[in-house]
Amino acid sequence: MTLRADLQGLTPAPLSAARAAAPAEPGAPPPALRAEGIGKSYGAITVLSDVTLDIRPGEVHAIIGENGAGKSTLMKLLSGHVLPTEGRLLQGVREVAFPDAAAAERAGVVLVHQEILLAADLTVAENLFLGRELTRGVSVDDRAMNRRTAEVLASIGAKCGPRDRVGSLPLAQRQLVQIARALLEPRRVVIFDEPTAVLAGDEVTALLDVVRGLRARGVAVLYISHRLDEVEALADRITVLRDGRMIGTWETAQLSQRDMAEKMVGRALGHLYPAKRGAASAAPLLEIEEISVDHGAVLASLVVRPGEVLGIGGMIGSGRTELFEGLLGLRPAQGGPIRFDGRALPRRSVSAWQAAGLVYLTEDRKDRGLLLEEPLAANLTLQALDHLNPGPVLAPRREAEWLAKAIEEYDIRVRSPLLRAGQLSGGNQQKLLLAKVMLTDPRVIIIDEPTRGIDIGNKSQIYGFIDRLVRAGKAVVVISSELPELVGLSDRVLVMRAGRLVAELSGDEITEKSVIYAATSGAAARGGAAAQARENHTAAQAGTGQGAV
Amino acid sequence: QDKRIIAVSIPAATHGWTGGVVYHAEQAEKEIEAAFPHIDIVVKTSPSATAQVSALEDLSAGQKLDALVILPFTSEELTGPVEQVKAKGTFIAVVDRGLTDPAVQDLYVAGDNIAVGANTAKWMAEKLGGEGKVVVLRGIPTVIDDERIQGFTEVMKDTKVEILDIQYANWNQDEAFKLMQDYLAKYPHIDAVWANDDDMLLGVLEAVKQSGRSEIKYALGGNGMKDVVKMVMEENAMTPISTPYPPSMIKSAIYMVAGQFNGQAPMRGSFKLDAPLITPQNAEQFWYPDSPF
Amino acid sequence: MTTVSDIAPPAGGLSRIRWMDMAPFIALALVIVLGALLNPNFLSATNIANVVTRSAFIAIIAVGATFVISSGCLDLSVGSMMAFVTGLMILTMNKLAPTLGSNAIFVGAGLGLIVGALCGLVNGLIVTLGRIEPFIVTLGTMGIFRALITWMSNGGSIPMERSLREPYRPVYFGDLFGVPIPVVITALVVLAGAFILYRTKYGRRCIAVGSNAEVARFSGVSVTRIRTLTFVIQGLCVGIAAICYIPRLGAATPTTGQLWELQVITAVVIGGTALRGGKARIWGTIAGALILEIIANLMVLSNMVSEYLVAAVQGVIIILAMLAHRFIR
Amino acid sequence: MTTVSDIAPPAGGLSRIRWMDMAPFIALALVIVLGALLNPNFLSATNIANVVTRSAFIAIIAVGATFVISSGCLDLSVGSMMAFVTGLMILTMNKLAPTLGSNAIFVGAGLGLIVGALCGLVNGLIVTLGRIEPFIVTLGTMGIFRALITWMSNGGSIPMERSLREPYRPVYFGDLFGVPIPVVITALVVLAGAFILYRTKYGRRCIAVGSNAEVARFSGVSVTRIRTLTFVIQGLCVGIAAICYIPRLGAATPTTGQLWELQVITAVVIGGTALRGGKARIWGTIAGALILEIIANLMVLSNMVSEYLVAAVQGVIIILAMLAHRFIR
Ligand SMILES: Nc1ncnc2c1ncn2[C@@H]1O[C@H](COP(=O)(O)OP(=O)(O)OP(=O)(O)O)[C@@H](O)[C@H]1O
Ligand SMILES: Nc1ncnc2c1ncn2[C@@H]1O[C@H](COP(=O)(O)OP(=O)(O)OP(=O)(O)O)[C@@H](O)[C@H]1O
Ligand SMILES: [Mg+2]
Ligand SMILES: [Mg+2]
Repeated sequence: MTLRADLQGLTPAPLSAARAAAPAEPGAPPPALRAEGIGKSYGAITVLSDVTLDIRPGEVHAIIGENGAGKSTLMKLLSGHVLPTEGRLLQGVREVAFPDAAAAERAGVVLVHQEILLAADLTVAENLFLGRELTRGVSVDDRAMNRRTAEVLASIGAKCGPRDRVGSLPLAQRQLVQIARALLEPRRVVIFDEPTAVLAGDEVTALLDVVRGLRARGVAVLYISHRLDEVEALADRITVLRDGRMIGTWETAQLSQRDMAEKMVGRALGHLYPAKRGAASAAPLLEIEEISVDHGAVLASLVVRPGEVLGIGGMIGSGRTELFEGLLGLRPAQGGPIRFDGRALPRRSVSAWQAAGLVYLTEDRKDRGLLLEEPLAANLTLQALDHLNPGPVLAPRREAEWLAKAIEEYDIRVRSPLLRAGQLSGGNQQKLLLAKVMLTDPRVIIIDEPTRGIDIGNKSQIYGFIDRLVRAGKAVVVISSELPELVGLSDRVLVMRAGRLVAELSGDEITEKSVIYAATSGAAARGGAAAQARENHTAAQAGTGQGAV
Repeated sequence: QDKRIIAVSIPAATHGWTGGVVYHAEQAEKEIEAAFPHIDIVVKTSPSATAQVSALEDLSAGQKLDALVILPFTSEELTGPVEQVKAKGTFIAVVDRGLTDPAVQDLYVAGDNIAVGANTAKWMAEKLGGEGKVVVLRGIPTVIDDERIQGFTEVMKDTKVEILDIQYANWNQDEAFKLMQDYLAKYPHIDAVWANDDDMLLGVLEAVKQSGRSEIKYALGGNGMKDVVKMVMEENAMTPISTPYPPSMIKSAIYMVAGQFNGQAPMRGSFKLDAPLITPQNAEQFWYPDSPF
Repeated sequence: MTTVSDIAPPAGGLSRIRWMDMAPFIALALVIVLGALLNPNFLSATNIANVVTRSAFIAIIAVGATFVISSGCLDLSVGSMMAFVTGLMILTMNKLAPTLGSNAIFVGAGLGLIVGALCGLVNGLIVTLGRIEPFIVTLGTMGIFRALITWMSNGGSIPMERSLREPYRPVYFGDLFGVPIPVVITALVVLAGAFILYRTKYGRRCIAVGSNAEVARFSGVSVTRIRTLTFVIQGLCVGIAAICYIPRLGAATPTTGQLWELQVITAVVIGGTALRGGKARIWGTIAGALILEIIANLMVLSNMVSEYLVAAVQGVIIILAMLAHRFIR
Repeated sequence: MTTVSDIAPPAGGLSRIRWMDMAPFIALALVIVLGALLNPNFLSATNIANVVTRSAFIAIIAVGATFVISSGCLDLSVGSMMAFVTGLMILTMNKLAPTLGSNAIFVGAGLGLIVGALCGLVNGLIVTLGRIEPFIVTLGTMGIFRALITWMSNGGSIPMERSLREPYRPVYFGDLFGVPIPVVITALVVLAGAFILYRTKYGRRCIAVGSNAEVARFSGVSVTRIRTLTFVIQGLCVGIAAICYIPRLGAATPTTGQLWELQVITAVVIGGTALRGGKARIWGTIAGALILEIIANLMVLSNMVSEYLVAAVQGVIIILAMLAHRFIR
């Protein structure tokens, strides 16, 4: 209580406190959706309680809070995906109950999930129209559905086609398909749960435009994001959640980004990025000479040195993920040689790499990172089983200790250590994933989108963590679509475009502008000449590279 | 090029007795083809009535069959299809189970499953002095099984022998073993056991042996499996008789049919194999140590 | 240095998918070529007609199974259900024959469809409302149907009245413009199945449910209803197969349709439908049914192996056919 | 205005899981109570000993199946494999008996384990390297093994030498401190299985692979190796079951182990292991095997139903037992 009072003393009082009982103040338009004292408990675990919130037509209402604060849970309560255990919902003055998501959608309330929820075997159009197929007579009207899908996709800047199978799309495109699904029909309330976490660049811009367009049409938008700049640029009002409780609602103009962050975490924050270490000159730990990945990176050579953070930049779909998955043996790749610590690797496989001291942390935590149905401890130790247990036998008691240690070290917010991984909030899953690969005690860590879905406070912790690793003589490769992160963190940056490494930047060359320039226009910044030459050399043999830019 | 083709269509070897049928059919094929190069015997097994009908179609589709020897899965289901084969001028020999339209079969080597049940029952009733308690194990729900049970129960009806229980054990040693264990647990007093097939009898004997129960006077089977014939020869107290239902009847039929392509007049008509009891006295005649059955 | 060849084929997702979709038909072609090589009679008109006609039963039931499987379930009870439906139909027709004459056949056929659909409904409801693994539910009902036919036939057989045989015969043995009736019926069933599966909302939702039931649920698709209906469709298909089956054998026995469930599932999977659901290849299913029937036919036509080993050779050919899928890909 | 039904059971994640884990044991208890009510002989020492002893085969094989299923595969070939292994063992022992005397049994047993493991390896490699649905692969090998035993036995039976029967007999009929040997062996197998599954890295990886093969792959787990090994374990379990099985009747026939695969899978699923993988309940599996054997026992001990309907009642009880799971939850 005192803490909250303190914080409220620092900044203007909230428009509505958590306990606000009266409906919206007179004169304001009636809310499109109103939650009164809503909350959710799973058995003895209360994850959200007593939240009172209006969402008005024609406003963008941002919800911010730390990982595990209960944002996604609140959104699921509002959209019928989860049933509340306390409180009630009103549309206008009418009390409503959404027994399931379909009922909420019929009432004009739709949620774009934080995690991808699509039928992988169906096409994009089939997913969009699932449950509301267009028909001509008894027959489905694929032509009309494809046409309409193409329109919606174009309107949000998605590059996939209506006939693509969703399972074959990269993560970002799948996220756009989810968004398209929500926008297919006119809605009264559209809820976005971290829509931009897997997007970057143009796609983010396009999405923000879409959100503004919705607002202009009088739609009420709820918007969750850990990117506070987005929130500031987009939101009309901001509600802050912390530890399953509502801290308050403010007009955006009342809060700076720093205010937002501090309200989220309940304490003052220091610098986001640690000081840089400067280019490393030690003998390389990892040397790759020209590998090509099927349908992905065409040819790439790179070195990674101990004591540096190597950033990999590029547009989404430029093949960064493919390159490193190919390197790890997770997808077919040719070429080499590849040397680690001066020695050639006998076999390209995750376990061989791991034994040598290199690990890769996937960008797709739901389908490739964590066993959502399994307990936290089993997830934590899965990758490091050989490292942690010398014999074939497990040590259950020590597993509990490792978990406790990881929970503490990585600040994983769990209300019970006995939960399954799928029951963690998105950001906490990401932290668990990080803890999981770090348990193998690697010397080179390749992190694909390290802070996807991570709140600002934890971001700073993770950056600090990366810094400590590197200062301890390890090497970290960061693949990131978040430019500020790439620029703020990296000692050296390689930029990929259309499956090729096109530029190498270091020191002061590393700016958002230069990265974007290299990623889009192809004219390399200084130091990228060699890569450029290589590109010209190979372009003829390799044909046109894959991947859209 | 006038090789004479004799097609033999029999059930697949899914349990002991049918296994014996396949064995004897293949023996006949070898022997006859070796002796008479101008005769070609084609043995085809089928796992079900449907498959047997298909096999008949396949055998007669591309070639003219001079003769067909068939052990039909069931009478009703095979009558029509065999009739069609006959329509193309094929000599039809039916083994074991007659077709519903007897006019179709030129030669019929009939087993008598009812007699297998009835003869066993008569012997058993007599030895038990016309009264007692027996349990029965039956096979897979098929006509053979049904007829044997029918023969047995009909005879027992007229005696004071009480049939405590009849359950399926699928002509399977294991299941018979388990079923007998359960019978023993369920009935404190059993005078005799009848398994309608010798395969099952072996399971029964093992269970009785394990239980150590001494009141069981007889455990009988049927079919004349070689292990059981051996027991009869050795005057086993519990199994002093068996009832032959020799799978070699298929071999006899094939030989009878082959004769007509070898200068003899075709053999027509019905030949009924009776089911005389195999006793220690005559067991020698039923002893085929080389048969797998 | 690098294997350029591996980059070269700009094989987009599309052409790869197409090839995979062709796999069952290529396997079918291979089996046919094998047949022609092994025995010249294989390609004779009669033999081909025989094989295609008799594959009708498995094919028809497998069309239903394609629905069930693509929606993420499994039905092991089809073989027993077939026997049960057949038995009931024959009993009914026999009872009605004295009064209705050959019209009894129509009543019997109608009853077959209704009973089939009801049996399917029972399976479906237990699976969906009871939320039990379909494998276990249909294993249970498989035992139940099998026991019922055994009971109805007193462990023997249920033959059809002689008087009905002639009028009913053409349904299996007759033809329409030279095409055997069962083939015509199969074609109609497949066309209807393909239409429902690929061109209607229901079919779309079936596949969605199989692909991701949770997504389907929050999209407003009633998973319970969709899945239950697939079982009803399966039951209907069993009823249709029973209608074609009776004139062929003229009787129902406790062994009728035994192990058909395995053949049906094999046909569906060979056809390219995934057992985990979410993918339906109804034309492939037909190819699968034909492949199985042709392999059985070849076993009869060729004299290569001991009769004891026929099942082994069939097993090997099926595995090889599936391996061929992989290499074709 | 919340739907209270969803709140009512204040069963936290934890206690709910515990209850569900208990379900097979509760079902087992119910079946035992039912048995005691139906027939007082049911609880007699002999009957209980009989039932428990003979459930050993299914239980042992089902332990292996728990591995295979929890890693996301399925093995339909176990019954036939059992027959094949048994046949080979007996042939070997018979051949060696004249020279080795009763030591031939040890050689035969060793051979059984090796052959079982090899059969499993073949299944596993075709499934993993060939990337074919396990359902189809093991259906194929099921046919192959069954054909091989039929061929080896010429369709008849392969009896064990008389001279070996007596020395070998105790392995089924003997006991250790009053506990039948097969029960002791089952207990050892289950303990070993539970240890491997719950206490070793391999077991952990098995479940990870079944839960999400892609995640496992990204975590450096060789999905191919893990899955192949589950099939080898399954094969070993079949070998162990064969060792206990032979002394019971002393013969292998083409019907040995018929339809055991279905019983095994049913036992595993009743035990609470999910067919889609990622969840293994090895103790539940044992409860499942016992439940099946007790139901069969009750069918004989009670006089309620016609012999024709036994399978139906069994089906109904199994479905009811699974429904009970749901309500217990
Ligand atoms: N089924 C469940 N059982 C128990 N706890 C749960 C369950 N589902 C979610 N939780 C808990 O609820 C809390 C809130 O989760 P939620 O997903 O709403 O957080 P969030 O604010 O969206 O966080 P993030 O920014 O990381 O996405 C978490 O601590 C999570 O562990
Ligand atoms: N619209 C699309 N349709 C199909 N495939 C695509 C599409 N866009 C990209 N891809 C595939 O994705 C590959 C690159 O995606 P990838 O996710 O690896 O890029 P990335 O640079 O790692 O971006 P991200 O930040 O999303 O990880 C391309 O080579 C291409 O094969
Ligand atoms: Mg969230
Ligand atoms: Mg990526």
